[in-house]
Amino acid sequence: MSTPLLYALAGVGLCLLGLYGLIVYAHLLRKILALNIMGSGVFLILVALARRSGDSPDPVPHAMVITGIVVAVSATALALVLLVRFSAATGRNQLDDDEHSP
Amino acid sequence: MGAAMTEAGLFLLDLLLVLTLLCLAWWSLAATDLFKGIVLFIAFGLVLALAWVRLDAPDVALAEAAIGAGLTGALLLTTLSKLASSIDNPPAKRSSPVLLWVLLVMLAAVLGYAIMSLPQQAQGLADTVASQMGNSGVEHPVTAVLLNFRGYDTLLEMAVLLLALIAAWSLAPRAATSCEMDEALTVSPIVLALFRMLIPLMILVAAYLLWVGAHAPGGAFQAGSVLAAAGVLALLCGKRLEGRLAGWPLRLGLVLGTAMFVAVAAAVMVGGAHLLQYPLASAGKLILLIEAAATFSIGLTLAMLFSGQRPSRGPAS
Amino acid sequence: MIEASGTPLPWIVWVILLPLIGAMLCFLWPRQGKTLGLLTALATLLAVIALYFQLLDGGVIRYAVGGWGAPLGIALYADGLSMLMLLMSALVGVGVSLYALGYFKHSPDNPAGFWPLWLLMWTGLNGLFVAGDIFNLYVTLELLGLSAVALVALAASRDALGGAMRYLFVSLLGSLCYLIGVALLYHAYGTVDIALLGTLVERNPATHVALGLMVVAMLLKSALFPLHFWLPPAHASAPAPVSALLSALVVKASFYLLLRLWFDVFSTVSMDLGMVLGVLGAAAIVWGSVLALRQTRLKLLVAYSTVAQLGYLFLPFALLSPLAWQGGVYFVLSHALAKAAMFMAAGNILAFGGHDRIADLDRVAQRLPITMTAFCLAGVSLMGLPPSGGFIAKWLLLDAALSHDQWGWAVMMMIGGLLAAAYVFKVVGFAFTQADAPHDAQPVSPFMEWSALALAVCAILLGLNAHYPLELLAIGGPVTFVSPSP
Amino acid sequence: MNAWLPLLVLASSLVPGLIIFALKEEHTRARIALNLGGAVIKLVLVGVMVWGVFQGQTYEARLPLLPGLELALQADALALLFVVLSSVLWLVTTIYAIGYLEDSPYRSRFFGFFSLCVTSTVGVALSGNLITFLLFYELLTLSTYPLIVHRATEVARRAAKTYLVYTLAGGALLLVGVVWLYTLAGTLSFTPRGFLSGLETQHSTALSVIFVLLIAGFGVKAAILPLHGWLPKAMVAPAPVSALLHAVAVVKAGAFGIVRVVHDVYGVEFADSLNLLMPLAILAAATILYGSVRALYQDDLKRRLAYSTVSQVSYIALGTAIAGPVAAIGGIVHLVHQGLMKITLFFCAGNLAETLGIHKISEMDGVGRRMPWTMAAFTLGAFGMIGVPPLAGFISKWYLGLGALEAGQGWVIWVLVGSSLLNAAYFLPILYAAWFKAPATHWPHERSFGRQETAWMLLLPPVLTALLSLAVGLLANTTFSPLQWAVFIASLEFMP
Repeated sequence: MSTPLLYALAGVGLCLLGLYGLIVYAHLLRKILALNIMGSGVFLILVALARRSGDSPDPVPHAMVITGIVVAVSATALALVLLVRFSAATGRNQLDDDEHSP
Repeated sequence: MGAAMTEAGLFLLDLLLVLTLLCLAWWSLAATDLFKGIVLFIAFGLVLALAWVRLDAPDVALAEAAIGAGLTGALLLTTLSKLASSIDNPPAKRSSPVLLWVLLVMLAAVLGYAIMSLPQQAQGLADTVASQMGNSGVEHPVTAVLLNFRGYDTLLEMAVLLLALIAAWSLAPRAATSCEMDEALTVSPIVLALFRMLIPLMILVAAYLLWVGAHAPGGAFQAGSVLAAAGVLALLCGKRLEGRLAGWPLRLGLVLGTAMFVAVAAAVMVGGAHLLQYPLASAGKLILLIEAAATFSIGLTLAMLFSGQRPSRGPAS
Repeated sequence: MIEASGTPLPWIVWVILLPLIGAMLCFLWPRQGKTLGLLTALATLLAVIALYFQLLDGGVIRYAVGGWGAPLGIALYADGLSMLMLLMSALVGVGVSLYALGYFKHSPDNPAGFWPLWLLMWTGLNGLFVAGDIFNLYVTLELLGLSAVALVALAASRDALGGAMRYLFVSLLGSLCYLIGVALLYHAYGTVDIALLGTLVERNPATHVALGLMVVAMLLKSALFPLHFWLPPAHASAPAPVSALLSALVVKASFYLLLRLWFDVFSTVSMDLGMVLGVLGAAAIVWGSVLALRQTRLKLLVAYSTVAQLGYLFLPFALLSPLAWQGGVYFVLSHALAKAAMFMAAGNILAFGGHDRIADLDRVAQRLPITMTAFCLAGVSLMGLPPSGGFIAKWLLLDAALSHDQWGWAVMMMIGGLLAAAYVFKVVGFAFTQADAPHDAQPVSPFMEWSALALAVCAILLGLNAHYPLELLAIGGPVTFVSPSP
Repeated sequence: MNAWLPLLVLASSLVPGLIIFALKEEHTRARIALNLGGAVIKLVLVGVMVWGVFQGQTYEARLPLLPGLELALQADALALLFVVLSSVLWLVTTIYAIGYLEDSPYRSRFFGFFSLCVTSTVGVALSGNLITFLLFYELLTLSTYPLIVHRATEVARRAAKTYLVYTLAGGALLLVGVVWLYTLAGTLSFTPRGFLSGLETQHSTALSVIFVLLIAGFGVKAAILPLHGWLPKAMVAPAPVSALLHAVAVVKAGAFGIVRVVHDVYGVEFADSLNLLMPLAILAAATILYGSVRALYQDDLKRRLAYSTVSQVSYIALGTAIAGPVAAIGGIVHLVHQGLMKITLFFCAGNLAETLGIHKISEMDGVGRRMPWTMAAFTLGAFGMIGVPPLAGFISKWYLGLGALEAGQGWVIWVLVGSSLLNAAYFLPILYAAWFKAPATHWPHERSFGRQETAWMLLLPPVLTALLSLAVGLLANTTFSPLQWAVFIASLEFMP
């Protein structure tokens, strides 16, 4: 198995781990962690496959991932602020589960 | 023979790295203690940075280490300290139904299959980028893509960062009475002294990263996040913005990056060129100008996001 | 097709830059937020109109940012469909901006963040509508999603914060799914330009998986049944102008993106998925309407009505004829105007009586006649009664269904229309009667009343001049959008 | 000019209506001026249009709606008949409503929707194709709703809800039918003798189903069995609304729609060849008898009149469904005759309620002495309904009977006879009680109007319409009578 493929598959693994965590864990901070891990997985797929181009890797996915990392930190920051507010307003760290069912 | 040995060794290293990544991610999510989970997440970020290095993506590695692991970790930790109750052990889980597992396994299979089916060799845009490097104004391909070829993405991404800050401010409790953070993180005086010494050094590093970005890994985001780290340390040392700076001067600093980007992007259109179509002669300088402003704003924005509250307008007390 | 280089004022750029600049100005001078925000809204409207004339003159616009052109650089692209979306956003945007002038004067919601966040959202919307590059679309999606979440949270109530949180997770999950699709497409074809991808895409595993992921991502973001669970709490708990924006524009943006991908990227790949989308759409119509009918709170009723109405947008995927696509797009437009007006009217009623319990509306028909007129006119469009945009849309969809003997869809649409009438008139009926306990009433700003009415009237007017939008839609539209001349 | 006139006819009630919405409650005079002014102007414009049509002018206005589809207004003979009826009765009803609603709240809203209602009715009349018809038909539904719910009581809200359930469901069926027809025929323009006979025979099943959809859609408003349930409930509305609903606007729009579909969409001959008319005739006959029987058992005066309407409106459908020219004349002319008679009766019922507080027939003993003019008008209307010559109702029934015989449908005679007997059975006791029984010692809720029996604005309209219903019967053979007009319309359909 080639290196790019190995890392790309690891990226898939991270994505699924993140998805699993997002769905299964109730604590909002864990959900945020899970989304970050999922994001890292996607970035890993993007960059790993860019390694297939021989000597010098394709720089475009690298730039995309840097953009992605900044977007991710922005989203995380927003999520965390929201979480703090939510937690202060409700005294809880998780969403009501009954709200899930319509 | 030797080459094959190295090859095999490297593959083992990769395998190890990948397994570590997956394990760290899993432990981080499943950790009984949330604090532990976050620390493991930071470790995950650092190992991921190693993975980026192995994938010949030093720029991403730098960004990951500084932003992905460093700042995100710091943000997560301060948030944890502010939550109403940080107790969540054992982690409250919803029962994971069979359906979910079926879904995940199917997704894994489908995604894995799709990735394996891609050609083993692919140039992507590497050659196109290489052929246009001479027209980009910089020598480092990633910087060229980020600020020139796909500069428009970066412009919008700066807007996203600004958005996060505006959102955080509009959500922050309006009258922050005291700095809860100070109570939450008590740091020993020796460490504080160390921090104080580190700050100027980090500013220097940021400046270097910014400058080197034109021809080597580095650039505005990496520099900005180092600057932000300096800001975070300053905040931990108890430094606060002076009241007279906390109004519009601070706001100006925060929008400077985006504003400069927009201004340059639009200004080059005066001569009939397209948006962001730098004149070849001054491309390098304009990019550096944008990057300098962006670095400053990124650093300030990330530090402000870390502080989690709007600085008060009144005189610093 | 024209290369919009050399034109002194490439409006396609300004429709993105103007709101962005406005957002920064509003952030710099929060006290002048209203003035700056309103000026920006008007300027953006003018820029969109200017782009419209440019499009009429020269046809489809393709603009290479940075002068590089695909595949290296990013392309902006505007055809009739994007133009309609831009016009729709501009119209609703100006209406909501006027509304917000009155709304934040008395509301407990935090006003300072509104203007910069809303203008950034507008940047994201316009950026999305003219994007010609799937990675650029990812960035605009994030800009849009994050600003929408932040706007919901402005209400700062428990419900709003919870709703915003859930919305944020859904939005990020959707974006990441989409990004995996982008990664697969890029690594399969070496470009992220939509036009290039359209020529390169072929049937292979990567394409199919990318299609699946991207479609699911967009369904999640446009809240198609059964992925709609996040929408009602978020839309109902947000401040009224934000609810209007979310229901009218934000969900439409992801639907638009789905159309773009469907026709411009994946057009050569099997369309078997269409039937599934159509069935889900039909289910959404019934399920959303029934739940809307069961609500006792006005804003939740309107939010569930959005779930139902979004179902109609997916019927064309199963009907597969030019008429159906025209109907679908027309539905997007008329629903945007009508739903914005309806949420604004609901906001007025909430501000007026301090609550939105439907059974206690207590003679608002007499006491807030302008608002109630707006609500009713918007309701007419949602029910699909003539003369309204909703009627034209339904007519086109019915025509498409009946001319191919697709009975089931026609019956679904009829049931949907009747259920819509049921929930609209449930509100209207109680608006006439007197509540058991009379309530104190707060004055409602005329800006709020008249802007709601203006948008509702627009939704009606859309039903009288269907020629113009349909002709515009034909400009550069995919083959399936253009019907053979009658 | 010829394009503008139909639009002006619409505008003459639409514009005053919209202005009235904006008026404050206390601007009574402005509102009255707008109402009456609009009604008079409309009448004048309609007069000009009628004159023009006799001179051979055609009036048409078109507005493109969708590719291949346009909104069209046109003034053909059938349209004019209905337009004249509605504009005359609008003027009369407006006068009545002004008197009736004096000092009651929310008059601006009431008269605004009242004007919209008339605008929609005139729009229905002038529609040149099915989609325009559909548009005004739905508008009519919507603008009537606030009138029914006007009193804002719980009962009113429920009645209005029932009304909507029926009419909107009917509208939905109609929409499906119209769209389907459009996909088959590619046009929707009303054409004498229809535009469908050219279609291939393979579509005949589809066309039959569409016919059922369309008739069901119109039948709801026309209160054809079993779609009549809303009508008696809608009686909670104020009397002028009931009068308008029953005589002109809602019910007539449905009946008019049936005539249009049979004559100008399918064509009598084609519809008959598809075997569609016989079931319709049977349904109409059943409705006639059923409505009359139900009317017998109502003590509430307005409810009895309502069931009477259910019965009488189906004469129009019956006349249309008997495939013959003479019966068609009877059906069409009944459109006008029933309107005049029924509006008289409702005005009178309103007067009784408003002046004496009488709502039930059992309270009407001796009321003829207290309110002679009102009861005289009522008597004329009731005799007309029964079909006593030479009143309007007699003319209709005469032609219906003749037409049935001509078309070889003798059974219709029995229906007519039975219905007339039933009419007599539910009207004559009222008349007897009113004129010959001794009055009660005091009325349920009497208001005094000095020397007059009631306010003149309440009295004038029923007397006027009663005289009109007498006149159209007496003068049935003059050139401008509704009957001659109906003859002309029928000749367009049946003469080659």
